[in-house]
Amino acid sequence: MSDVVVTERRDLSLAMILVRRGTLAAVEDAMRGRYGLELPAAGRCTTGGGVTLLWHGPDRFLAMRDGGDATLASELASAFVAAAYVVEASASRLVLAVSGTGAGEALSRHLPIDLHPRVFTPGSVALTRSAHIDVLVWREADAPCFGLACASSYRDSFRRSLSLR
Amino acid sequence: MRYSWLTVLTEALRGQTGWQPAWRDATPRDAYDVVIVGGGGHGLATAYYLAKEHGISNVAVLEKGYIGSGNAGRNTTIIRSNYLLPGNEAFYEWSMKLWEGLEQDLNYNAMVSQRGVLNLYHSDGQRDAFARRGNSMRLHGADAELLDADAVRHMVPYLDFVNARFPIRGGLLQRRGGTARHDAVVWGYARAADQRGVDIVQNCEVTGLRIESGRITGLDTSRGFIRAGKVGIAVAGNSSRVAAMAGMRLPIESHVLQAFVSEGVKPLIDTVVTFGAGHFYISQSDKGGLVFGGDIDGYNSYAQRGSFPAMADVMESAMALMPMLGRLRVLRQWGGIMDMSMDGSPIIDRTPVDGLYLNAGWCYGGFKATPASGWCFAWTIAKEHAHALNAKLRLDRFRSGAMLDEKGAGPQPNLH
Amino acid sequence: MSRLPAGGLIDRASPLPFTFDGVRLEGCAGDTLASALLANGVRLVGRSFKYHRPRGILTAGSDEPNALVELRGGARREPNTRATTVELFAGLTAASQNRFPSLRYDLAAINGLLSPVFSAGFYYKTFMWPAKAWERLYEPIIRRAAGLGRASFAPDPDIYEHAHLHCDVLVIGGGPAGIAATLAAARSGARVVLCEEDAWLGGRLLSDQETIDGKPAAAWLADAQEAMPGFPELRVLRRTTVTTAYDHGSYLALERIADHKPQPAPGEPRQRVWHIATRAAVLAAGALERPMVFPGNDRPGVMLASAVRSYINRFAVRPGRRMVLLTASDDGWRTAADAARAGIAIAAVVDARDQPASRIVDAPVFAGGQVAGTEGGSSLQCVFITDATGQRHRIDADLLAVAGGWNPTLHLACHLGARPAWNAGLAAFVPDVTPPGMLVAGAAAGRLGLADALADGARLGAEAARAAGFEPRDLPGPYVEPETVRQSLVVDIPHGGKAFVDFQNDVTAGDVALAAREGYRSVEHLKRYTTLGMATDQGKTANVNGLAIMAALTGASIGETGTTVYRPPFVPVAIGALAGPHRGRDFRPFRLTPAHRWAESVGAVFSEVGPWLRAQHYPQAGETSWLQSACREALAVRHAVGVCDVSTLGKIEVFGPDAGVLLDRLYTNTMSTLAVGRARYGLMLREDGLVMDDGTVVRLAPEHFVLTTTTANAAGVLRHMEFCRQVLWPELDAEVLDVSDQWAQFAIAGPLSRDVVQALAAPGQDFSNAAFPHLAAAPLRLTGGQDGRLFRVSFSGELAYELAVPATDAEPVLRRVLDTGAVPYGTEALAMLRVEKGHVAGGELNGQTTARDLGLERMLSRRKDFIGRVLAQRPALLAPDRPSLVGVRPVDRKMRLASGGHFLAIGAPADAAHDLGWVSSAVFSPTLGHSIGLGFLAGGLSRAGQSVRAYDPVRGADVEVEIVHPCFVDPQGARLRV
Amino acid sequence: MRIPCPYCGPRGNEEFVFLGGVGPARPDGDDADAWHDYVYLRENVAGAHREYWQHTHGCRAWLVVTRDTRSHAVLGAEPAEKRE
Ligand SMILES: Cc1cc2nc3c(=O)[nH]c(=O)nc-3n(C[C@H](O)[C@H](O)[C@H](O)COP(=O)(O)OP(=O)(O)OC[C@H]3O[C@@H](n4cnc5c(N)ncnc54)[C@H](O)[C@@H]3O)c2cc1C
Ligand SMILES: NC(=O)c1ccc[n+]([C@@H]2O[C@H](COP(=O)([O-])OP(=O)(O)OC[C@H]3O[C@@H](n4cnc5c(N)ncnc54)[C@H](O)[C@@H]3O)[C@@H](O)[C@H]2O)c1
Ligand SMILES: Cc1cc2nc3c(=O)[nH]c(=O)nc-3n(C[C@H](O)[C@H](O)[C@H](O)COP(=O)(O)O)c2cc1C
Ligand SMILES: [Zn+2]
Repeated sequence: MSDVVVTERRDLSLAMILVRRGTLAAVEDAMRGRYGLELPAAGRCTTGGGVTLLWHGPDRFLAMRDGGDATLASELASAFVAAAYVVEASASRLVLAVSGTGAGEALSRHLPIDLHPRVFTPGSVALTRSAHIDVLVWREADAPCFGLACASSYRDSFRRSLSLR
Repeated sequence: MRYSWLTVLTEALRGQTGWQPAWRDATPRDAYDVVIVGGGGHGLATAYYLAKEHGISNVAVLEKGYIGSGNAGRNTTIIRSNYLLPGNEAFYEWSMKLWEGLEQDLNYNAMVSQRGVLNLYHSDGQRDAFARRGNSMRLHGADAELLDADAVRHMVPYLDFVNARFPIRGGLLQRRGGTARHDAVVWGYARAADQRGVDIVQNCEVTGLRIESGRITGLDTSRGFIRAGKVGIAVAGNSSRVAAMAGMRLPIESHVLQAFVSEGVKPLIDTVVTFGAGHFYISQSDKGGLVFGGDIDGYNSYAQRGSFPAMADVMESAMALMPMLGRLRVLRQWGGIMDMSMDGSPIIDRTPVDGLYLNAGWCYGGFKATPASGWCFAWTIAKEHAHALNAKLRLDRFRSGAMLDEKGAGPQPNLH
Repeated sequence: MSRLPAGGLIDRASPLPFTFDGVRLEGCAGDTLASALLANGVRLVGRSFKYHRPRGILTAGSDEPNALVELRGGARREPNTRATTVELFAGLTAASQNRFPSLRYDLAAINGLLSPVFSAGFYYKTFMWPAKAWERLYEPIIRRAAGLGRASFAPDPDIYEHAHLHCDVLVIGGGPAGIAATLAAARSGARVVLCEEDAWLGGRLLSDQETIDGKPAAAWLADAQEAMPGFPELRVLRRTTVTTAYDHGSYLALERIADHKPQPAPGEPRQRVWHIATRAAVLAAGALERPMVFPGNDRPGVMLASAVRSYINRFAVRPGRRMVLLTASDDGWRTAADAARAGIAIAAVVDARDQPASRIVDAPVFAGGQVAGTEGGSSLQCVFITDATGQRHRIDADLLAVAGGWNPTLHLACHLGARPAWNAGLAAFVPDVTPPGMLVAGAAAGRLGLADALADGARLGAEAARAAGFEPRDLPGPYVEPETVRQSLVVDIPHGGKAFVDFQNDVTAGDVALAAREGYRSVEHLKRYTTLGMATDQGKTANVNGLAIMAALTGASIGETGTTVYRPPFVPVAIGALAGPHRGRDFRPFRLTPAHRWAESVGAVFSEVGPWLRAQHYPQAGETSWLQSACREALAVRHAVGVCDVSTLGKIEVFGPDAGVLLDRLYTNTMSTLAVGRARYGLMLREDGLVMDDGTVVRLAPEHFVLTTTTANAAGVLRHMEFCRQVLWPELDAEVLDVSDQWAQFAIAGPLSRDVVQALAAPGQDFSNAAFPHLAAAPLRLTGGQDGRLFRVSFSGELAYELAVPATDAEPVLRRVLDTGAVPYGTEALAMLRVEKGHVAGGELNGQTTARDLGLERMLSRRKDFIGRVLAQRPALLAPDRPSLVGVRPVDRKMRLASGGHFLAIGAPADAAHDLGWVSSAVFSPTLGHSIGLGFLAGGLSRAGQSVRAYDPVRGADVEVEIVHPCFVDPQGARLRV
Repeated sequence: MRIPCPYCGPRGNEEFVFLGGVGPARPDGDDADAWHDYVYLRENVAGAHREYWQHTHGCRAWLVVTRDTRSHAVLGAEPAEKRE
């Protein structure tokens, strides 16, 4: 498991998308139109047009894009018009990338969910808890890599719980 | 047969052959003046005080299993009178006084051990809340001391004073608090009640309450119908189920609380210590086992067993407070069904049904209440009104707004 | 030395030195401490709990009641460790326990002479006089005598890990049944986890001479283990005990990673707790042999027959030279053959059954006989046998092998509360109702023979895989000679001499009889009165014998008598392991505010506030107390400007056309009428009408609000709002989102705060009182290009703002604020400022107070509904004598007030009847130069101007205070409106 | 205990917060007795119990779970809020 590499992804834009009730179809259309991207089903993520959409609870998605220019939220807001509320979230989370062939095994030490490749397939997302901290975890759809996110105020403790100082 | 050194020595010479049953395993009769449902500490104490204080001895205690099979037989045995609110503190202090003379009264050694109860605090806010509580205890004639961190360290040097996530700032100490041998309390009351003529009926489950024109007339049980002039319910975790037999819904939820005992070791912890920044309290039994517990699991259950998260919480707290415990082993874990009331305080009261009385809502603190609960319940049943000591432990207090909410958690029982 | 010259699973080429009670001895790799002691001829290993009787080694597994030692030393000392489960390592040190001054000469053995007095429960009948003597005299003596080993008072230096496993089939136990189940399930492609307590797979096959497919069982075992790595989805965990079955297919297992080493490698955990979630489980935990109850059955040299075979076959140790075999099972007879092969003389065989086995052995056989006693001090020398005719025989022997029949190891099947069923044919309890998803195979199911174990394993392993959704193929199993298993439970109520039922707790047959006589007849009363089955082995060897004796005494059947409740863990588990990494500073995670690093860099003193660390104060050079620093900070706010990190407040955004409606229902006051760009103080009640929380609500856009909660209630308020929105009012078109971590928030307070804000703001934004009055709110563009939000709200009572900026911008923005000369202030100064203003906080918002108590009745809207409205009006909550909020100050201004004192009328006695209320917050007011406080007083402000005592006996204080309005500074609120 | 979240699948109960039984509908008048019953009285059944759990440390959905309080067997779980 010595090949596991954990990196903190600092240069990211994050935005929370809250779909208004009954407007899921409109949001879906907007996503497709603007980014060519499907809305992920529960427990899934989708990637396209440089944006990753992570399921984040019923009718909620966390949008993520490389580059911390903070335009993602306003871009999404204008795409959805009134169908969803978009909330800037770039500063709200610590995001880690965990890669390497032993990544799944290493993470299964910490996460209570089943990370077996048959179960937690590429593109899977889960909201769960580790070391008393709420975390979002996903397996990248197109790279042998996991993503992890938690509230930014827990940054130090979360890194420490993963034995990263 | 009176217990004394003399009888013990005599029996030792006779090969222990002369002992009599500590209580008769009674067969239920057709009718009693008073029937107490529930052979836990409270039910048995009630029967004892009915006979002793009020001369009412045509009494049966009906127990669905063996006596002490409920929470009386599975609690962590802490006795204390360190409450805040008027209505609670006087009641628990009376209980403390009864504990102090219990063994001589019952002629049964319940091993009441006033080894002190120390509640730790970890912040200024907590210190001030403890000061308020300690002062209230003092106003009620109980003993209370507010210790600073140095005094705590002097008393229990093995706590983590070095590397704590929530440093220990001090503690509220009640020296008269301590522990008692829970099973012996049950057996001692049973024996003393039996000697005053009370029938203790085991393996007798109450399955129905018969009510005619608003008055109780008797009980259906697994051993037949029993007529009763008055009925007192003292079934702790099963309060809602028995009350439902009288068509009542109670301000109570039944939750599971777990407890743990370690392998026996030579004396290690000689007081009761309670963590203030997590859910953990501990004492050492006279047999040497560390007896400890924490918070309720937090969901309704009648299963007498819990799940891992509540256990993890206890173990983490244990290690956070006493890192020396690491290599000691948990020997056994179990659960009990707590009658969690909506304000965390008990009910000793009449009910809307004539002749039907209720003793319930003890949450995880009813063991210490056993003597006073029995004493007050007996009074209430005998006199048909509450004693001053249980005057505030009313069933209708939620209607009137006179809750006794020590923790300020509101009507959410899993927070009390 | 008793080591056999050949055979066994030990490595004679790897000698391992160790010490026992300071004596240097040698064993070899593959030994347990117990086998190594026996190999060295050590038979006396411990002293019993009550009578301090000499005890040896009874078993070869985790059911051992006698051979308990203190293992290792210093901070790593582990009391009560079973010598039978400790794998020997080089340099191991062990000491006997519960003896003084030495194991051989133990003074407390005198208890044995007093045993006629020390019968079960004698202490309930004595030690009552005088009442005070219990704590002072009797209890300390009893406590010192009780307990077994000594714990270390030092913190455990080792680390522990927790990890998670998910599988389709969990196999518990790696004997023949477990191995067969594992292979059958694994062949289907299912994810299988096999847990075996031992370091070796094989179970009884390691200890018995068995033949599988015509070859020694070891060959089959080797083949099976060779096949295992071929299944990528199979995971085999050795040294791993499944300790607990929980609901819904959850199991807990303990892996001992480093217990077989002198100490863990650096960074290596000592043990790991596995959280296993599985669809199906196969319990293949085998069976445990039971001893028999006869006088002197506890003498070192008396050993379970199966253990004798283990020591001979597995450990190549001869546990004695001349053996008597006492058996109640056909299986016990194997011991005679194995012993003879190992060169142990067979002195006699006693088959205690009515229908004994007819086997051929070169020794006298006492069919239907019993053992009537033993002799030999601390090592067996002879056995007295009563034959079927009642005649007594004295047989010299140093080993008595006892085979009382086998009890299926069904503990885990009963962890969810089920009781086992009595199987009279087998003379044992077998699992009845099992936890959902659990199948029981082999000896654990009462199918004791090897053929059955293998067949069961294969069948149930496949069945478990099928239950988990896989398609196993049926393969023919190996051939094993079928056998008929015959065993009995022989209960003789012995007379004369102590016949032990529970070895560790020294419970004798006589104690069981006494309990029966005294009415403690329910098995649970028997257990609690005599402590039968309550020792560290949980009665694994004792319980069934004990309840059988009780059944015989009461005339009830064993089935009716029943067992006591089975409880986890299956074997005791270290508290440290259960806690895992969450101890010390890592007990709970820290939340740090975005400005934490900066605060650290300037030497702030922090305090723990829930999950947070908050800056309490910022000491400056020359300051000697927190009070000095806090006063300076507070005065800076009153006279110039200060800045406080309030990022710990909960921050929640509410969106949607119905957002205002939702907030109207949540808060007592109206929020839907709030204009865009305005803030309002809000109060929330619980459904029971008591105050839940307070905070500010800001309307940023017609359908967009942001609100703050107190630090303490942030999580609770969010959950409450989500409940209301999702459950109570799903029809509302509104969404609630926690944004606490996105935003850093700073209070900038003091008469000069406007200058600070103006200096921070990019040009073109006007913060004059007219343009941006009290309770205004607006987005803000900072000179550095950052976007923030500015709210003109005040907790300190001064002209003040709260500035929110994205957490990542916190530090640069804060540095800009400080550059303007603002003084950082911490929570101590914050508290001083708010008490001076009479603002309520933690001490007042304690969940026990109403809006009326707090003087906030005017915030209860009469024009709309809100949570808690009706129940807030209950009579007792409106009672005129209910204590309500007042301010207090000491009459003698030099006196200090503390929170927690109770109010008493001057001259009234200090008792509960005269208790008028309490002090809820107290600070030194730097503005006024004396102590002030807030409190709740019966009659409240109607007593303004009167004096009462603030009686604080736990601090030794008693201060006369004057009742005043709770707002001490600028009661008109002029300053915050400038 | 494992609670089957309809969105996330079965999870350990440490991820959830329990709120109590699903009682009678919340009153909307001024009848203090109705409010008392709603806030304070509980069925507290021994058997199948409909109760609120929030997947607080997961998707944050409030759920109605039906669970046998004697055996802990979960008989069903659905979101309290039907979106769409
Ligand atoms: C793990 C744990 C730790 C605790 N720790 C403490 C502590 O340290 N200090 C403290 O003060 N308190 C503690 N308590 C609480 C205390 O044990 C209880 O509040 C108290 O025992 C309840 O009163 P009781 O003894 O009468 O109840 P129980 O012993 O539960 O008695 C009720 C009896 O009623 C019987 N019953 C129920 N239904 C029927 C029926 N239909 N017919 C006939 N009989 C029936 C039951 O079988 C039972 O025996 C703890 C509880 C638990 C579970
Ligand atoms: N003929 C008889 O009368 C008789 C009687 C008893 C046993 N046996 C023999 O015993 C064997 C029975 O096979 P089996 O596989 O059922 O049992 P087994 O005793 O061979 O194996 C059980 C295994 O489970 C392990 N174990 C027990 N509890 C555990 C736990 N909680 N966690 C992890 N591991 C645990 C034990 O260490 C052991 O290795 C056969 O060899 C049979 O011949 C025969
Ligand atoms: C104060 C106290 C001390 C205990 N000490 C022990 C002990 O030393 N050994 C033991 O096996 N169980 C001990 N127990 C636990 C009981 O065996 C039993 O599990 C508990 O009373 C619950 O009953 P149940 O498991 O039969 O449901 C103790 C329980 C209590 C309340
Ligand atoms: Zn979920």
